[in-house]
Amino acid sequence: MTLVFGVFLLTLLVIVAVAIVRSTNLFAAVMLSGIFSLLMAVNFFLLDAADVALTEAAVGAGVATVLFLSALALTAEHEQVRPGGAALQWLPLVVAFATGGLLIYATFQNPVIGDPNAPVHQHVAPWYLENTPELIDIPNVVTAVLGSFRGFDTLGEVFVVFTAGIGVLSILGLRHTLVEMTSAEIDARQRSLRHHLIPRVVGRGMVPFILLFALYVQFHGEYSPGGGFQAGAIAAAAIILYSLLEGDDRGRALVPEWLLQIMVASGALLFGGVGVVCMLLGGSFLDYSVLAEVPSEGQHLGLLLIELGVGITVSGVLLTVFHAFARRASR
Amino acid sequence: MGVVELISFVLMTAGGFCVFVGGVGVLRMPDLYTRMHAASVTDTAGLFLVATGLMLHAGWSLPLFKLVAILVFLLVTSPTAAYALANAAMLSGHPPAGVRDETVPSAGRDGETP
Amino acid sequence: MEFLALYNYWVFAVLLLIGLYAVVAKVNLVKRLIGLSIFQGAVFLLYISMDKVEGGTAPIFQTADGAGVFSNPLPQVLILTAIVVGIATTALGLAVVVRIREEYGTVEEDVIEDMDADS
Amino acid sequence: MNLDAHLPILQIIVPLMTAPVVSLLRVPSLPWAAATVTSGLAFAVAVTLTGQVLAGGPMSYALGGWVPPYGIELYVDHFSALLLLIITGASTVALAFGKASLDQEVGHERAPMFYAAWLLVVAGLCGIVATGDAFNLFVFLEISSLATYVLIASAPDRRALMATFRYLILGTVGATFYLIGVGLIYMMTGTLNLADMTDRIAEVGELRPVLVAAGFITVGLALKAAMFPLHAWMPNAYTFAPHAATAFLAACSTKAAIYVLIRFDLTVFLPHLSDHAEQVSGFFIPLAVLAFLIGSAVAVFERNLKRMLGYSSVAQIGYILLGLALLSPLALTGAIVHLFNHALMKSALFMAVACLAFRAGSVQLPDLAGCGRAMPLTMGAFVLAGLSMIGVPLTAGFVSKWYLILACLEYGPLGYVLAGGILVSSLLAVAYVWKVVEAAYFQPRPEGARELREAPPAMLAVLWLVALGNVWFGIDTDLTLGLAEQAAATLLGDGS
Amino acid sequence: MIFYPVVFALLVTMALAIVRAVKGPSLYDRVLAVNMFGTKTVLFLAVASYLMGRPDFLDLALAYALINSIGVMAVLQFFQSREFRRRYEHRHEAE
Repeated sequence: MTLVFGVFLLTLLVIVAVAIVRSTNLFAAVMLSGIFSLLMAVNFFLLDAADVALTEAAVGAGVATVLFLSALALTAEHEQVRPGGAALQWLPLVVAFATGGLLIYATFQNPVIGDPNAPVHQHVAPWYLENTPELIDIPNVVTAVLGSFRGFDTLGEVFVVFTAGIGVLSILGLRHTLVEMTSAEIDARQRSLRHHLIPRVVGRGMVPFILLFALYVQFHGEYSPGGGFQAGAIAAAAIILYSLLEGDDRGRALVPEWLLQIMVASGALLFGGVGVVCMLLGGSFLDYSVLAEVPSEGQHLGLLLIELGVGITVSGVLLTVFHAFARRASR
Repeated sequence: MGVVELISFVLMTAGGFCVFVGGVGVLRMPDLYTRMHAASVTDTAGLFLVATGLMLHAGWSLPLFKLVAILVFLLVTSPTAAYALANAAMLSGHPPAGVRDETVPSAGRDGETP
Repeated sequence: MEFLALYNYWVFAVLLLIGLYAVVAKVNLVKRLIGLSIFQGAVFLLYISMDKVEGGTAPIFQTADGAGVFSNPLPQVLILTAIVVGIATTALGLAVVVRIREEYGTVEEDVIEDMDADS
Repeated sequence: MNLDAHLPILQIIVPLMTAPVVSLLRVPSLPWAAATVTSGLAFAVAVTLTGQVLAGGPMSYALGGWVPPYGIELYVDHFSALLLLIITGASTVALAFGKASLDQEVGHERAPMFYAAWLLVVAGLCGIVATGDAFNLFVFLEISSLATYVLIASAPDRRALMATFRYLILGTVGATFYLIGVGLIYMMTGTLNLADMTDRIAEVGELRPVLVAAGFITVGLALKAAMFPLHAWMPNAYTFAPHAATAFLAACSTKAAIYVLIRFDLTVFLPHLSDHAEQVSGFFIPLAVLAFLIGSAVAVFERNLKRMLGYSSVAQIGYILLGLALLSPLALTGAIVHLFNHALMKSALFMAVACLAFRAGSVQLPDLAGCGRAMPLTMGAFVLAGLSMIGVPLTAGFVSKWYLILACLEYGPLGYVLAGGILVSSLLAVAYVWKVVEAAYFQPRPEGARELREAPPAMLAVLWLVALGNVWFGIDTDLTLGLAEQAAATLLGDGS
Repeated sequence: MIFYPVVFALLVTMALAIVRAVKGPSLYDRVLAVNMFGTKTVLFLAVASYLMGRPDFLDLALAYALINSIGVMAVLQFFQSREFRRRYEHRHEAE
């Protein structure tokens, strides 16, 4: 029966995607992207990917919408409509259809969805499922593969995030175009949503709970869906909520920029540092087993530390990016 | 099916009905404020019923607390969001249907830019 | 049910098609980035669709010995990474777009091309 | 701990882990110094690693102590060792060369981010080359791409932003295509490890998802490699990037994508997919010929010196692809040596351009008229590297072209046409190099133009080092040819 | 199965919300639709985690319940800053 639900939701997904591309209002497109992301997450959940659904929740519903809206506030809200511009363009259409057609052509020899005999479920994956209890000894196999078996990918992922952070800072953070505003206007912008009393009170009440939940996701990630990335995104979302309600200046007072920069760098360094320590103790890079007497305890310690590193860098980068956009708006 | 299960079923189905009515309201009501009304009133009721039904189903366990948390958070945030949205719409000069207000520039009434 | 067994892959292909069209055909830079995120979302769906095992559940053990049927954890791990890469790319792209708007006063690619051709 | 065994991972983590530290340095010039030292260290690692590979054969490194295919594996053989030398070498010389030029363009405020991004490009490219895992490769592809966008966007010209955006869109599409291909292969084989994939793909080599996957991977990487006709992003990206960064990126960023393309096509697909050999030849030969003819022809008419060299890179990538498409050991050797030699000549050429831009403040040919007399050493190095690009005997460019032409003649009747094409393209190269020489030496300095002086000695020293390298590797070909021949043999399956 | 009626109701309502989000007509309608879609998602995830026999995944529903409000606040802020920008541009045109 979940299959039928899945089909229904996937169909909605296609409808929303078409609506996004057709809409000339960018704000509407961003709102629809929010729905797209939620639908995507529900589909992931129905396909047994709880961790991925949680990530999509934190990223799609929380961070991506905020980023797109900040960018829209700084650019333009409408696509410029040209005479005849609304019509479909042929060359891109042909390219897109060729690509899509090729893939559909390929799918007819794909293994059926859910087929336990598909090659995907035969070779490497069962090994992870069989050996995780013994080698890593944690219930969440996704975390085990993410942090240990394929820990190097995750290291790379952290550095991708780090690159994006310093990139946005380098592109947006330093050179400024000054816009003259009256002091009343600057003041009004700084105040942000402070005069909306009800959202402010409710929102401020939410912030500690979101942070608490982020901590839970961070440290409970070995037993339930979650981990450093999701926790980092959720924690960043909490601070972003605070900044939205109280004004960007107070948000930055709460987590100052120098601290953010240190967070961005130190999380990545912590992850890499754990790997180097493993090397110094005689293992290979990221071989956490050497960190303690009992290999599985070493794995636990290693996972804890690297997830912490991931969480620190991710929340630092997301906040840096948010502030970089927000500061542009308040100039 | 035990009595608790039955009650749970009834509550959740009633919740589903409320949610559905809200959906129809959002689609069929004539203007923004009535739609918002339809959405938030039925949402709250539906949410309450569905969550209570699930709680009965869950029994005395850890998920029960998570359900309570979900319920409390949604009960607090959902009306807040509705209030904030209505407030923003009203302040920016988006008139309710049937209200003639000459101070609102007519260009702002139609289309995407209220 | 035979018809539905490959439905996910078709949706993947269609989403990819839609996203690619938006990326290639649109001239508004923000819209192209939105198209790019649909395009990447399609790939997430491809990977996650292949992880499902009939009758299985998410690969988080409920008992200590890990008994039971579980879906494949590996595509999930890969997509976790890919989602992060996607949001990083989007953030960087948006930053560039904001700077373009400041320098050129527009985010429509054809207008920008005209301005560059003049200078 | 035994450092030698850890060399493959050190190659990646030395630049990778220094990047966060560099991003925090706030003292002027310190980020540059740290990046240069780190890059030099990475080059030292690459040299040692190459020595080990030459002595003891390919090296494998299991990350986290998990045996492949369950864990991620690093795999360094002759081919990857050569690429590692190119990447770290180009980065080190460009950094040592570019301090003054980069200070002028990037400024001190952004310097920590800029140099951190530079190190991330180095680490990303090294990761692409060293990893033996298809998905890990994607992660490093993205690190290097994102960092490259940052480098290009750091230039002062506003057109750099548009160039960055186009590169970002096309680069992401390319990387995503690659990811789709890997996903489809993973779906059919259940593994991500390249060596394991090669073994297991044999059973399913006839099936459509694998064939489509081969197509997606090829197109995605071709986009990343700026292969004709997917090169649209490249000339502008090179033109508007900071000059010293161009010298680095032009030398190695597309090379890594070509490396992956060669590796996938020859080791994973070629032995097991039906008709793959015909497809490769039939698809790549015409594109390669078009690339070097059209690329060179456009370069002749280009007045912006950097864009001219960008189109010349399109042509040079055409040569490399031709070497791949002919599928013979000789041709492949030529292609691999050309990877190295092209890096050598392009980094010298772009460094010379950076010197000119540093003094003249422009890279438009009319603005550079008469610069030959004012900056004799710079222009001398430019001419030397230009000769190497044309393929004059006793320069590095000659060696690789010679191999390619020999391979063409070996190929049969069509080969004569191909060899002719190479000669025509070389003549076009003479034309555009001559255009620069003519402007520099035979045209008077225009009225009211900026007074020119010779570039600073620090820049000139590095520039001449690389320019003379073009001669050195044109005469002493033991290292490059030795590695390339081994690599070609392994790739085509004769060596093992 | 005791969950099917509510699941069907939720799915249909999600579709209705999408119709409203696509139709608009005003921006506020779209925001309303997104917000409503968000609460439906929370409920759907909560019910689905029981439907699939993994009540420990209520974490996901909880995460959405917490994060959903941020989107609305971002939208509000967006409207407000747009208002300022409009006034600012208006003042410039007047000069």
